[in-house]
Amino acid sequence: MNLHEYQARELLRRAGIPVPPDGVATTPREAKQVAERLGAGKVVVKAQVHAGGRGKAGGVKLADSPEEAERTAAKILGMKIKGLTVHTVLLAPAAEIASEAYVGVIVDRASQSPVFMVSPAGGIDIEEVAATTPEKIFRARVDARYGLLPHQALGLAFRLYHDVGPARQAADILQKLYRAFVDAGASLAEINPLVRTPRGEIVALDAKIVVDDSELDRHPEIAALRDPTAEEPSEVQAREANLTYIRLEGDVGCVVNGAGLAMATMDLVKYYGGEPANFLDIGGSSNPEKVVNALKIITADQDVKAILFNIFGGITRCDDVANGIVAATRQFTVDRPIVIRLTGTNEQEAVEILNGVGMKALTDMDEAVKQAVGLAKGAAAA
Amino acid sequence: MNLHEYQARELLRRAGIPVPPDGVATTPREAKQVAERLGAGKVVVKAQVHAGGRGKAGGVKLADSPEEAERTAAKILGMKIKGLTVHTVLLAPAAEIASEAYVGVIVDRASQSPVFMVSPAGGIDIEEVAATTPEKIFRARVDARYGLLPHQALGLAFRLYHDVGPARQAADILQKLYRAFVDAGASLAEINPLVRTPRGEIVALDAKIVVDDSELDRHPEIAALRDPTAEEPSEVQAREANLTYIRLEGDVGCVVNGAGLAMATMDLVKYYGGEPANFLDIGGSSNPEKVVNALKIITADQDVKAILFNIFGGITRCDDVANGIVAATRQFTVDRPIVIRLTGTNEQEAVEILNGVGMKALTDMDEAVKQAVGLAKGAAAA
Amino acid sequence: MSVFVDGNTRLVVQGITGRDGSFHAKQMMAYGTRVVAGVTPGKGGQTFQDTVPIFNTVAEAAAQTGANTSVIYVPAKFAADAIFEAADAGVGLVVCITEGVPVLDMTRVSPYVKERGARLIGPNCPGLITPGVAKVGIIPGQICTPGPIGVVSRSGTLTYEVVYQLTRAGMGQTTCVGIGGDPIIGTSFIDCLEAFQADPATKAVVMIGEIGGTDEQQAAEFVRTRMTKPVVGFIAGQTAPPGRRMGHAGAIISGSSGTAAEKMAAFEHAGIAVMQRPADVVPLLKERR
Amino acid sequence: MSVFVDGNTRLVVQGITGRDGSFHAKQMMAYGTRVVAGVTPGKGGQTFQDTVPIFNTVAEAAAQTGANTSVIYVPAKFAADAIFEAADAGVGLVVCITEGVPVLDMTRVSPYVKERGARLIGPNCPGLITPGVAKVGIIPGQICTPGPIGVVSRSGTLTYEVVYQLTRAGMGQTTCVGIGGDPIIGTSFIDCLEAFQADPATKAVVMIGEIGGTDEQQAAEFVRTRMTKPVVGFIAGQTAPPGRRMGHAGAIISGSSGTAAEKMAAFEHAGIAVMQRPADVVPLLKERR
Repeated sequence: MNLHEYQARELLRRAGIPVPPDGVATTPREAKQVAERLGAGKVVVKAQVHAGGRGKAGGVKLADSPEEAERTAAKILGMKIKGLTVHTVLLAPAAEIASEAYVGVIVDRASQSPVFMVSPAGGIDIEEVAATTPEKIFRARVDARYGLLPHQALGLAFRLYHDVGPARQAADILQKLYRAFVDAGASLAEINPLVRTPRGEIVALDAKIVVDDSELDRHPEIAALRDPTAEEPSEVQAREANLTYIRLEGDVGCVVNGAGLAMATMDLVKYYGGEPANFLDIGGSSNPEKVVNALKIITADQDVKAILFNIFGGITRCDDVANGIVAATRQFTVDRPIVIRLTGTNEQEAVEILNGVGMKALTDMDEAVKQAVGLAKGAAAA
Repeated sequence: MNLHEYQARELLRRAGIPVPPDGVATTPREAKQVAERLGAGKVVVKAQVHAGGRGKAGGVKLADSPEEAERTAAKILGMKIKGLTVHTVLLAPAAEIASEAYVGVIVDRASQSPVFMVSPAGGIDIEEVAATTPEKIFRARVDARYGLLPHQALGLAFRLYHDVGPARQAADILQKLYRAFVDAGASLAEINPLVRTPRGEIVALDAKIVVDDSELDRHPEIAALRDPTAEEPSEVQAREANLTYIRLEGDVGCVVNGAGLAMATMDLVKYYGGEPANFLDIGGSSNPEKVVNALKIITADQDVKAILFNIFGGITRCDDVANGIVAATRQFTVDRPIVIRLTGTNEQEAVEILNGVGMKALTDMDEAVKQAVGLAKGAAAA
Repeated sequence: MSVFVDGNTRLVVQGITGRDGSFHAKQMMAYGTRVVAGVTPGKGGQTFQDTVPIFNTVAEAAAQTGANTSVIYVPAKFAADAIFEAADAGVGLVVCITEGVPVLDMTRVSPYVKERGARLIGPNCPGLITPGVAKVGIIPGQICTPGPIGVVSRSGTLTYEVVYQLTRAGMGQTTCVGIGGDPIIGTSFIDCLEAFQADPATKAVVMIGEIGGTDEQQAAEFVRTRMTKPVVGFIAGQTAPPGRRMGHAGAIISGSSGTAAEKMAAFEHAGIAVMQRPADVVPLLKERR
Repeated sequence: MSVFVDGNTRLVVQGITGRDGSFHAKQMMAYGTRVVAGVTPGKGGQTFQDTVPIFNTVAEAAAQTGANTSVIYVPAKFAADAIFEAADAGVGLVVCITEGVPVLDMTRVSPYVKERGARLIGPNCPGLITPGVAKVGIIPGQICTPGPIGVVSRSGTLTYEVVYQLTRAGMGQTTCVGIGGDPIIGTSFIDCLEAFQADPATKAVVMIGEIGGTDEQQAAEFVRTRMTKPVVGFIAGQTAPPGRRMGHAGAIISGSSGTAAEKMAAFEHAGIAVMQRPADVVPLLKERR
């Protein structure tokens, strides 16, 4: 789960990291008030959406006065960035900057550990730094059993600042960032830029935290930060129904059990010349209700021209899926063609259920995908 | 540093372990009041001294009423147990006991880890259990990087209780005991007995915590628990002067640099037929003031008949020690014979300083010890 | 022959009285796996299906039944402790089926298990099966058949799909291992490839990867430099958008790394035959035998 | 020949600008030890005694000077981190002089150092010296002389006393190692005995123990079963009362265990000649050569 910048700033602040004051607004008028409260000087107005490249998209702007902040907020609020509507802006005093650094910690899969990365080249995308000047990135593997050791923090900090004073300040920030990372159950926590001001203070100007979804159960205060307005409504609906759903641009709606098979199904749609409309995993334990919900979500997507079920029964029982399909067609009109592939546990029962309502089932995945792609194309042409 | 039982109980209580209510008293009258506050039923009155075997020494008694508690406290307060005067008693309601267990955690030197020990044979000295029925003691090594794992706690708890309900209660107590152990910087924390009441509750009836002296700097709240009235005054005085001093029963006072050499010096006194009056280590960094303080403490012990210096100069400079001896003899009368052995760093300067005031120095340890023992015997015979 | 699981496997089921644990314990017993013990704290002394003794702790179970392999079906919040417990009990192979184990837990679990000399498979994996001999986990036994192909996969049902294609074509399997879809897992592709390379019965290997991370790239390098047996590979997620988690916690393209294209290129560079779709597994293997 | 420290020792001094660190750095340099670097955060770029470069971190020091041994003179509250830092920098031998390191810190430090393949000596130890070659720590150089006796001790000044007796009697030392008086230490008697047994130049070993713990008992068992060289031993604390810490954190008789009598009996059982007093070391060694 991604946190908004303003949420991440607050977590870092609570961890004791110096973060300049700020405020959020959901209306231009509120933005003006926040700017006034911040001291009526120059402020930065930043769109709060879960998308990178906000700056390039015009979602980050300076304003010289509360009045200008109001006008700027009016432009940014409601804007679409990578398909996501901006509902909230963050306002913060424009900072004086002597130098900008990057500091971040991620869970590194290869070393099976948290890894810190710091770079004196901050303020820009760290991937870009890695690609163009990799010698400016410094890493330290953290043994999770020990946490970030003081000497590691200071060693990294000396990569950013030559003098011991700012290095100790930065080391302290790194320690606190690590603690915030662990306390939030994060898989990523970064400050970019970490700024040194002309007065020698070191402060966090922007923050990004991504929380491991598996940690949300034991961090209810973090889970409560989820902002459903910042997400695709159909994806929110799917999550509430315990489905994993990601909407894409195509026209073949896919309902699959298992993430790997779901991806492979999408790939096969593409392989046979179609475009998948979504990723949808109904998960392991089968339950007709889940299938009903899946069909609701998929049929709500008006771009979908044909619906493809690809079920490999294991824990998932094919008859449960068949019952779900039948139940859905009774509850609402499914006005698009459905192609069903079923094999594995209780396959025979499923076929009988479907045949009972005049539906057919295939056993071969390629065959099913080809049919679904053909139907979607036919519908698009019609 | 040893904590008193009442202090240990409070630490466990704060860690969330069920400990029956209690109160302390330093006068019989106070004891009566505490007993009344505790509900006027049967109470146990326990001497608070840093000595084992309080029960056998008559320092733990039951009282049926507040009045009897007052009379009992009057007997216990002021009592001497293993040479230590009782200044404080703890009062607690007499518990109903269905079964008694032992649980404890120590830092085990051999495995370089904390080790838990539990036994269903509680309420008695665990060393006795270990000697007579070792099969009733169960151990689990704790990886300090992970702490006591839930499965370890439950596994140990099942050694104490057959049913899962009490086992889970006990596992929870073990986890909290471990946390209290770490949070206090302890080298030992034990509950003996851990009692199961007839109503099925599991509670800690007695607690012992020994804190690692090296942890006191970072645990000032624990350091503040030190009770100087519970210690030999001369040892308190020595600690305040940064000396390590332990009073013994003999008559040869020893001043040595280094703990190992100090022990070896005591042993050599014994070897030559004498009895050491103390262990005293003036430590590594030499400083004439320390020597003055050492002499003050040793001469205050009226049993001392002769004083032996054994200094092997390394970091300790022999001339500093010599200057300290001279300074002491100027500040107060040292009315007992002194034998000085010095060798190593600045030995020559030291000899000159001592000769300047008419004192002699030896270089051989055995020779010095023999002389000191002889002088003590002569003084004793005189 | 086979890898990790064979006729000597003596299995303890952690969470045997839970919903998933009891269901799959029965399935494994029906398949012929030697399920020698179950563990559920508080149910020690009872019996599962009238034949399998239940213990309060894995240590007791291992001591009394000689269990050498454990499979874990406990809820996510207890999974890390269950793994610690199995490793502490001296069980050599620990298979964790549980999904949703926090990745920071795994950063502490993984070195613990390794230090104690155990092998962890998973978490969030379907387990493994040596067809005709033993299954540990949830892979449906009926889709497998004994034979010379080793299968290793990050996925569950996609593995079944591929195994199903193999079995239908008469190509049996030595062992099928589902290593799990999480970012940090106990046993990697390379561990499995190494085992298959060393297993005389395995004549060719199918490797099923997906987007996210660089495990497949490292595995490809291992194949290129250390393997002599033919390897056929598949990568799921060619059509996955970057930055979105495709179900599995590990299946996510971060920035520009972990894409299917990158992984398929690594496969090709390593001489691994790349399947475009699951059904390609049969003809590609035939070409290479 | 010698153990742990020899002509290839390249030393970095952690805390070189502190009071103790600078004093002993000079002493070690004067003795001929190759002090190649010092570390004090914030003083990187400066020079100690006009010859030794100072770095901000041990990693930099090791990378730029090839330091392979570190000696730590930092205050107790920074000592654990200093050990971690040395181990992380790849230094093979870490000698911690600092006294007062909390024992719970050591329960976490010790496995860290071992995992990273380093050897820790101490904490709370005088270090070690290979007479005429190099000293690392605070043992006074002038009391030592080269020769065939290995010395290992839990003590500081008591070691000097024994070494002084040896040197006066013309019995030189290969290496004298002070392993420290704390309950948890990096290098045990057994580690040193093993090294002395393997060192061709060492012809006999003196082991100086004290009350507390069972290290000497275990060492005795090692001597009995694995050593061919003669060993002479001493135990300090025959007159120590139980339950009182005799200066060293480790020197405490707990209950009925860890007494001098118990340890001396173990020595005798293992064929170790037991010194009644430090001066016995010379005649006992002479008898055994």
